[in-house]
Amino acid sequence: MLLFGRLADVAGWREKIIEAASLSALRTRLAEADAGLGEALSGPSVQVAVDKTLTRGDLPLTATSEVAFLPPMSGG
Amino acid sequence: MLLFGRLADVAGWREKIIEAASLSALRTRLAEADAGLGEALSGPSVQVAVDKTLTRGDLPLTATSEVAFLPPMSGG
Amino acid sequence: MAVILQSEPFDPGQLLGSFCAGRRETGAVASFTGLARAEDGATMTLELEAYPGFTDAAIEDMAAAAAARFDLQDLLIVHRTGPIAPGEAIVFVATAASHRRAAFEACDHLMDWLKSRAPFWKKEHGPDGARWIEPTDRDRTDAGRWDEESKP
Amino acid sequence: MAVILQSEPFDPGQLLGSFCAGRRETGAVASFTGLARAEDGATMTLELEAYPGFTDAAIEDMAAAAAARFDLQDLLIVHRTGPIAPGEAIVFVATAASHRRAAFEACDHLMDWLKSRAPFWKKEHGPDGARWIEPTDRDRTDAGRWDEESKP
Repeated sequence: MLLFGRLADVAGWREKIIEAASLSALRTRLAEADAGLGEALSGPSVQVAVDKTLTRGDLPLTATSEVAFLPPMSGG
Repeated sequence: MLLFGRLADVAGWREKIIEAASLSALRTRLAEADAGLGEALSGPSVQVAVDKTLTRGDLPLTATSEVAFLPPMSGG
Repeated sequence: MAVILQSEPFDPGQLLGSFCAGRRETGAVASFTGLARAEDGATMTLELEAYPGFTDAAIEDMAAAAAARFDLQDLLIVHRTGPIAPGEAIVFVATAASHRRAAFEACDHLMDWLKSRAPFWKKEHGPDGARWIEPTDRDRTDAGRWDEESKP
Repeated sequence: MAVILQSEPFDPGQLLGSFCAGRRETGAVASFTGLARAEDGATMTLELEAYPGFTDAAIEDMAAAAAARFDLQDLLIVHRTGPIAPGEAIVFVATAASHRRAAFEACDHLMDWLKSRAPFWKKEHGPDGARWIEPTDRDRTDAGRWDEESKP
């Protein structure tokens, strides 16, 4: 999974391989490991892309799913 | 004096030295020499510049005055 | 700020490259390049007549007014005169400003004025002979937009 | 139509030169170059983060929609990523159309979208440290103009 913008600064990393069966399981695992990051990821302005497509709500994940957490985009 | 655009095509020349004490005298002289040109110059859409400044009505001329007849401008 | 009338062809890329180079406080550069269209072979050559000393003075006045109105940091206008072959550039306008809205609006405004009101006389030499061109209604409408906007 | 994300600096003049070359049926090329301002020394470096495969796909979708909406003959978007020094070009957009209104409007529209809605994350490294930037109200207003216009 990938973190962009200020989320990567909050976490201290940009990319990690994490096992989770669903988006909600992934969020729980991240929050357990880093409460600050868990809170940052749950903000209403953070979007989630699975395999480079924006998504809402929960979603099952496979071993090859690429999950990205996207903070508000600044434009170029 | 100078002719631009289609006026030069009507006259068959672009530049001539003509003696005249005023703009109206110049117009009379041009119309006497070439009635077609005289008519073309008197159209309401033809502007006159004396020494590169647009002017209206009659004006006295000197030996160094540069008179230009300007048909409607097309833009670039 | 520079206004150049020239009969030689020019390269818009070279003009934009020089215009952008070495700027540290400019955020936005807008440019417009007008090219001579072949019109499926209908137009062979375009010919633009200018009145030296009159045409350039009128463009310089207009450019100075636009620079003040849109708070430009710089602008460049290069305009061809004489015969122009299809595919060649006729006019290049570049505007530099802090922010993009001013750069775009100034460039758009300058082009509207140049296309409809600048003192040029334009002749098209095509397969059916030559004809003098006058501004289109669209040109007048485009230039008129700015008159409306400048009313108090 | 091309959309390019690159970390290397680019020369807007060279891009415009290539874009204009060899066109016989294009009357109008509008371009915009966004440069990194020094802001009197306040900004030392700008850093743009993109999500490869996501950011470029979003820009390509937007570019295709703009090309159709404004009936463009061609367009080019080049966008820097990574650290960008003051004075360097961040973004270049060029649009080619038969007539200038379409070329200008498409270029303006693309820039509004790129500046406010393109999926980039922007960080400024200045003398007081680094901070992430979010779109300004002005950016949102500018991009919003086009939503209004596209309503039936």
